[in-house]
Amino acid sequence: MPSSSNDTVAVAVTTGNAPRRGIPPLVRYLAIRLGLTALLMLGVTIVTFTLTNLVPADPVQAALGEQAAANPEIVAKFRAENGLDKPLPVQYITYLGNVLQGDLGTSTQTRQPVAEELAKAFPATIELALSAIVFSALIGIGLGLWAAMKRRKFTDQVIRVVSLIGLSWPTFWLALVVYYVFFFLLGWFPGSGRLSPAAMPPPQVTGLYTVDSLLAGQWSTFGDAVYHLILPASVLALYTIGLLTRFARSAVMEVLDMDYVKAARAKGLPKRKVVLGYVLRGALVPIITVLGLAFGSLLSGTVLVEKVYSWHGLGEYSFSAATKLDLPAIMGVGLVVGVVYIGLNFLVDVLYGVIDPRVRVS
Amino acid sequence: MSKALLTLDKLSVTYRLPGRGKLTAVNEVNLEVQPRQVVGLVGESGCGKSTLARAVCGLEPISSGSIHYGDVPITKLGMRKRPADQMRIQMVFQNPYASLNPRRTIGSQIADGLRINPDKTTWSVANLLEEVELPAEAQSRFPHQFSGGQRQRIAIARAIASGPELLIGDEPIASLDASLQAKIATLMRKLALESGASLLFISHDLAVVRIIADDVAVMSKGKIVERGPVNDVWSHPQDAYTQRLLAAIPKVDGLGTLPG
Amino acid sequence: MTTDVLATRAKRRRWIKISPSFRTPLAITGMVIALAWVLIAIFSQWIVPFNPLAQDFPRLQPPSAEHLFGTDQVGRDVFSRVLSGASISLPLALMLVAASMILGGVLGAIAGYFGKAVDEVIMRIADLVFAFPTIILAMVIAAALGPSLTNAVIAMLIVSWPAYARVTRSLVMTARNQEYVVAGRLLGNGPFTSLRRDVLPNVISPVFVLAMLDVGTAILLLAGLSFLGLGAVPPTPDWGAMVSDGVQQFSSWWISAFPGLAIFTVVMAFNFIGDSLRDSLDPHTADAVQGRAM
Amino acid sequence: MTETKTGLSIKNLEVTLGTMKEPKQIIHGIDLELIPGQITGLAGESGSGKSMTGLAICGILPENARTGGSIDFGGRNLLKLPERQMNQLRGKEIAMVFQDPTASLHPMINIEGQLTDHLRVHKRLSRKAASARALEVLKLVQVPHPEAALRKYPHQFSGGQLQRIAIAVAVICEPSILIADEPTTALDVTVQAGILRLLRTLCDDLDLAIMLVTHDLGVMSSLADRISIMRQGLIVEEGDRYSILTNPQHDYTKALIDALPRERSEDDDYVDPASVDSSLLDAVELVPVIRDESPSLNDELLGAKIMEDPEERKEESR
Amino acid sequence: TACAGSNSPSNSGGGDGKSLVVDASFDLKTADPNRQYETTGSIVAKSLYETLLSFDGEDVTTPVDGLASYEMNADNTVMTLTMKGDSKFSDGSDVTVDDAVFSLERVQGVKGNPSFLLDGVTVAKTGDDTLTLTSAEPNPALPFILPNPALGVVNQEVVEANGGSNTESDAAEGFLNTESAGSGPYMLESFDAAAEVVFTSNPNYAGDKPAYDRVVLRNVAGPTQKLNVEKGESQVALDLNPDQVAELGSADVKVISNPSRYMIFLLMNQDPAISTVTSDPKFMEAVKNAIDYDKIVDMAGKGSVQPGGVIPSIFVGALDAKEGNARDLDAAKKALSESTYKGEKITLNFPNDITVQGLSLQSVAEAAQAQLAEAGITIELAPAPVATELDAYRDGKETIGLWYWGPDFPDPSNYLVFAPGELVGLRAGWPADGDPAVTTLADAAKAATGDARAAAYEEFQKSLNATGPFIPLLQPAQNVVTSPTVSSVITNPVWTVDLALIK
Ligand SMILES: Nc1ncnc2c1ncn2[C@@H]1O[C@H](COP(=O)(O)OP(=O)(O)OP(=O)(O)O)[C@@H](O)[C@H]1O
Ligand SMILES: Nc1ncnc2c1ncn2[C@@H]1O[C@H](COP(=O)(O)OP(=O)(O)OP(=O)(O)O)[C@@H](O)[C@H]1O
Ligand SMILES: [Mg+2]
Ligand SMILES: [Mg+2]
Ligand code: NI
Repeated sequence: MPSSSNDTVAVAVTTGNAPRRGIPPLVRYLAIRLGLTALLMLGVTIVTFTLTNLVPADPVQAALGEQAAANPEIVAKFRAENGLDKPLPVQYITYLGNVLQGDLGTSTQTRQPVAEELAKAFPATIELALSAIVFSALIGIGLGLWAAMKRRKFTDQVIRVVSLIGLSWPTFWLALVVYYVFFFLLGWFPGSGRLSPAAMPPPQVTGLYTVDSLLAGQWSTFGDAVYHLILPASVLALYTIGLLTRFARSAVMEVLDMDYVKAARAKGLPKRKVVLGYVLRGALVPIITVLGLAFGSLLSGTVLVEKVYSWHGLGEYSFSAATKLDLPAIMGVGLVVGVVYIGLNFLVDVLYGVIDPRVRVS
Repeated sequence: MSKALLTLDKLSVTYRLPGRGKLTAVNEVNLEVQPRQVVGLVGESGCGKSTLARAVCGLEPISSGSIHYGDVPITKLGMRKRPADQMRIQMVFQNPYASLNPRRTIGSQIADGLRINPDKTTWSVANLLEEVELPAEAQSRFPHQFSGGQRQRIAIARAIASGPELLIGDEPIASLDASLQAKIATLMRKLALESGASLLFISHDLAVVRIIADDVAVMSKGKIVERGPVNDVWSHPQDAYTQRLLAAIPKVDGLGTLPG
Repeated sequence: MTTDVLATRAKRRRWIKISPSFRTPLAITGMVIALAWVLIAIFSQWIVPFNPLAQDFPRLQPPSAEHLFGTDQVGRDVFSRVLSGASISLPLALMLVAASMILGGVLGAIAGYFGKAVDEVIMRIADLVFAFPTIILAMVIAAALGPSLTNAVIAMLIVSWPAYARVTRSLVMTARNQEYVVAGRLLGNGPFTSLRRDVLPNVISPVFVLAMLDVGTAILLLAGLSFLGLGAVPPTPDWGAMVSDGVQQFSSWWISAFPGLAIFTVVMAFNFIGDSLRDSLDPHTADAVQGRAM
Repeated sequence: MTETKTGLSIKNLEVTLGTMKEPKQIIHGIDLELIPGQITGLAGESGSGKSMTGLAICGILPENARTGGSIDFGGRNLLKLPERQMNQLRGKEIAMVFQDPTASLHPMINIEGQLTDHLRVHKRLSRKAASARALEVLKLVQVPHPEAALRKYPHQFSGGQLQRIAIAVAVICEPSILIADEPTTALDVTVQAGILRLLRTLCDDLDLAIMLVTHDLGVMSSLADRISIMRQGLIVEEGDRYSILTNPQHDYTKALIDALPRERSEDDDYVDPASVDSSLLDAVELVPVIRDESPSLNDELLGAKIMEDPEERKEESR
Repeated sequence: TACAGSNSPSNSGGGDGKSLVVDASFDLKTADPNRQYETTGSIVAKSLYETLLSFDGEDVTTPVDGLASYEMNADNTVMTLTMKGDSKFSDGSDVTVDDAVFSLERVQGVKGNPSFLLDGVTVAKTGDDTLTLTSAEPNPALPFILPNPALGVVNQEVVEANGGSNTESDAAEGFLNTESAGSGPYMLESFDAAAEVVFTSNPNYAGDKPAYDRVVLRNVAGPTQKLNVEKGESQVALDLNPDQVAELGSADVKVISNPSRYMIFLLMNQDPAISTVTSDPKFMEAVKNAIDYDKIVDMAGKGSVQPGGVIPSIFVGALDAKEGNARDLDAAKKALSESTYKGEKITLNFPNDITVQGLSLQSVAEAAQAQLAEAGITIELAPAPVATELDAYRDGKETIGLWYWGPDFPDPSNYLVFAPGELVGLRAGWPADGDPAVTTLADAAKAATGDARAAAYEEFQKSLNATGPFIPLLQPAQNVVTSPTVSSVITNPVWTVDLALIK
């Protein structure tokens, strides 16, 4: 009996396995996910719609001026224009039908297509949140890794205290303090807005000024955009840095205890290779999960920073939509954030697959 | 011949795998356990031993065939309370660190077993502890205050407390230190038989099965390939797989013979 | 001192596992600060030098011996307001966290233990709330029910329970397959007995630690809502609302700086405690706590 | 054989863990000789310091470890060697195989990566050359379909195959010393038999000095040339395989051999409960231990006997 | 035509070719002049479009010629406008009488917020350069209405080419949000209702070339505006509240403070179904006497005043503050003891997410609450987002409300809405027969012409002060803060600020 054949027995146990036929599992998985996503979005729209209509206030009053609101003719026209004269279920179905055709409706405030307004507000927020998350990821994961390597030592304690303190600031206040200090007192950074008033926004491709200016080859605009991003992005990032540092530390620490790290060291690999190739790689899956979640919360956290930095993004848009009962706008924001959230989860799942081959197979 | 205590008739258990696949972990198995008999179930990792044991306890759904406990058919436990007539089947698990609730004293956990014993006068917590060679004072302690071997004895005491007619041990000795394994296994046999129960003892340590079992069943890839009195199987294995299995056991003869 | 009490309690009942490693300088600092604030919250009525609502003083006075933290834009003593603010923000944040923990914990435990359809329904609802922009929900609820701290808490409760549900669910899903839970079922425990006796006590401590870590976040969020005018009703001395007042007059920095610092210190204290607690948990449960949403 | 392999000799090795304030000595001065072409078995109860000895040889003890004595390899004391030089020896001259192959291979790096990364560092080979060498070694350890295996990931293999791969990782740089820490404990007997054969073959063909850690006396008996028995950080008995297994001198060794399942005589159906040797169980004094981590399986059992100082015991249990 | 070269480089002011940054808190919805009716919208429309009549600088007492000159017939029913004919649209075409007629009809036709300005008015072209506005009722306010930027004249040809019309089917708003089609001093470079509007000077503008070629009007929150202008990041800040202005003291900036056109008032519901307390005249008297007007004005800072009646100080017919309500705590307590009030909590509703000239209504509410408490009246504050609260306010459901009124045009007739049974009167639950005496005076004021108007409106306000449910509290200051490089900014109650006049 050749000894090597013995080992194959364990695998052969799956002989009871039914042959896999039909749609490849990955496609199936994607299809199911997509279906679930659609259902979830449907849920989001229903909830938003119901909630907004529960608000005991009339969008007419919020949208029309004193005199106009007193004029029944104008009010009737406003209602008709915005479909508010129909029963709620009809309004909802109409809305849904339009959304399926890519029409998110028209803002009751500005009478502009919500999709267009979102196309302006969304990239601003994404640019801010993306820079913040990149910033947090680099610093947070770095600090976490460092703390884990020095576990229980002085460095670890210092990093711990610093990251916990970073988690403790009320963003809205910090945003203003930072603006006051770094713009007003020190003058190190430019004031409000995404670009200097003199600068022209680059031709819109993605809506992210940094990316668009690079695409257009406008280096000075790129510099200006980055310069304006630094303060708000750092303020936003502070919380996530703290969060990621703590998280990366414990994820890395767990991996450090794994046999495969011991094995890698026993192989005589250089330290850098062990840390980046083995340790970080092993800790990446949970870190990415948190990164996804953190990005999601960053998106909704921007509202407080956007106010101070005159960063006219999704946060400000949703705030004014909600306070002015701009129903299509609220629904639009709900949809966009929902899509981003689900897209993010999807991205995270895809990344799992890229990082972890075990996920790829099933 | 008296009626079998446990009868498996062409039992199959199938797992659904992620995606479309299915895995038949137990494949048309016939097996009988007689009253007051110790049956050893051996086979390599993943061959379906645990699945079989869990199905007997009603923890896995049966995909075809049947399990009868006396005349009672065993069905999946699901989310209901376990029927009283099935509670005579009890199990001792593999991992002594996971089989006791860390937040409750061992005394109260053994008392859980006593509560369902139809003959409440047979045992008390104290004499059960004594039976597994632990002092009675131990009952007010928590599981983490015991070593693995001690915990496994507590788990046995709890199972015995319920007055089982069939005791199933799913690799109860696998995670214990070598020097303890044989002792715990023998203790289990002793207690089961003393209290009038049968024992289905699952292990991949063939040497231990050999000393405590009356009958042995050899399982491979979801099927039982050989079944018979332990010494017959040991000395005249019929199935090729059993032969290979037995040949692979290293002997402690100090001669440097490589097994297999 | 308090840590010792906790530790001995833990030895007795071990519901919440606190190892001696919890007694670090960090945890003690956190406990001391938190305790101080709790005391202030309890006794604020008696220790404030002035009525926090009275507009008796010249407006916008910088900090002085009489008004340690100055006066605000309508002539109230900021020091008194910051102190009495503790009795508003702290209990609310604690209540909110407790309520989300209970609501999310119970739903998550049921979802995790029973699985199947129950799980699907509960978790899809949780997904829905997750996918929903938090601030919008809070704003719409505040708009619908009118701004008030209670409504802000309700809004936040609606958005915060899923985090607990997820964590509890995943813990329960692991725990329900633990051998001792199965053993209990074999000994005749019904599902609810099993959940209560075998499952929940063993998952409660990570959920509790999560809650501790969340107190800070809850205070920050409540303050954020007040800042947006969706929380505390004036003239309630709520810290978030005070910061909000103050940022209008930023040169009168004391109006926002002191409530801002108050928020900061409380949140920091709870973060210190929560983090130390998490540290003293074993790595696997700590994992689950970390993996939650924020 | 192109080069003569060097052996390794451990003299009075001590390992202390824990903080300076609360030191915890794990190994209390042991001597061990690893000879090329020979398998030295290290047996002993759980927690006796077997793995620590292996880690000490590789120089990958926990960070807070302090060592005493010497580990002499080719005239150099490994314990005193600077980290950089030690790193050049690790993997190249001294290799290690761990107990659980599923845990010791990185789940996210393919087999080729894990086989060749240290090879390329140590031998400065090109990617291609390293790949060719990897294929060669996979054939040597008898992994089926070696070409395809290179691009697979650990989860696509069975435990036995993985352990073969882990052994391949260890021997790819042609080391002199191989430390195998319970290499078959996680495997089935049939698979174990294959690995045992492989280790024997490798030892003979590559002239390796193997240190085999195990607590399975069966494995010891099949493979080890010499056996050392360890307990509580001390080597209590040492000798050639046959004499240790047939004629144990030390009480602990006797107890171990005693604990082996003995055959029943043909004619009795039941084991007489009275005949069960429960002396070991009786000996267990019930000492409550309070710890949060799982105690190692058996140290408490015998620990109670070895710790004379009750105060020390208390310290231990906190 | 020779206008192409009209932008001669020899203009006055030091801002040649420079650009100007103006920070404002936006309430901007559109750049379509005929649809906008918001503060920011007026600033934008004023810069891009010209109106038929206008005001000179900050004086709103006399309408002056704009694109046209006007004549009113004796009974104030027909207004004849004669186009001056020297203006050109930014595309170089002439501004004609057709454009004017089209624009006015468009305001009416689109049924937007400003449509009411021309309610009951018929627009007709009567000649090559004349048009008439005919009203059925006498409409003496019309000359004061026409300068409103909402009545800006758009280029009919361009607007119609882009879907525009003077009916409800008009679809030119989207176009007008990307390009302007007017004859004003500026053209639209870019427009983002949420973020910023950028203007470039109109080469075909007939008037004096503005000092700044490019103006960026940015949406910036109050506190940030202050830091920006102090730092020189922006040159003009429009929405600083008085406290922020006061803090500027030492800073190197200039402050222009004027009383604004807004009037903040309390209303007490007269409908017994809503509250038997607030409809009690004695209770009303108590409240009027309990409010500390001076303290509120003080709190609102420099430049703000107490309006004597509902009409702000800057308009014809305004009452002097001395003739308004005053604090008399004893009288308040006495009146209170005679009232049905038993110490119960009375809610005070107000919108908490808007500011009036940077002043949040919340601080006014808090001050009033504290002052009423001194007289023994317990007030519970009930803030809400304006969208929610407007409903209750406009439906007359509030017990006590704190609101403000901004005039639609600078004429006292605008304030007749406070009379019983009128728009705002009804919001205080004040029915048409609520107080015949006030009604009579209101009718008299409406009918009065010429110099008699001022006196008639004063009488109306006095009786309103005495028995009406409104308590005018405050006319906050309009503060414009500029950096030293800016030498002059002219504010105006109708369009806040004319960007083209900033020097
Ligand atoms: N819940 C499950 N879902 C899918 N497959 C399962 C499940 N549980 C077990 N299996 C598979 O069923 C087969 C039999 O498993 P089982 O646990 O019964 O084996 P075993 O003989 O007890 O092995 P071991 O000796 O390792 O305990 C294995 O291939 C296993 O992977
Ligand atoms: N990182 C550590 N810190 C402190 N003590 C440790 C650490 N790792 C191991 N120990 C202790 O060192 C002792 C020796 O451990 P070692 O792993 O060498 O035992 P072993 O003989 O390999 O046991 P096993 O058979 O269980 O593998 C044990 O008492 C263990 O509890
Ligand atoms: Mg099993
Ligand atoms: Mg070991
Ligand atoms: Ni883990």
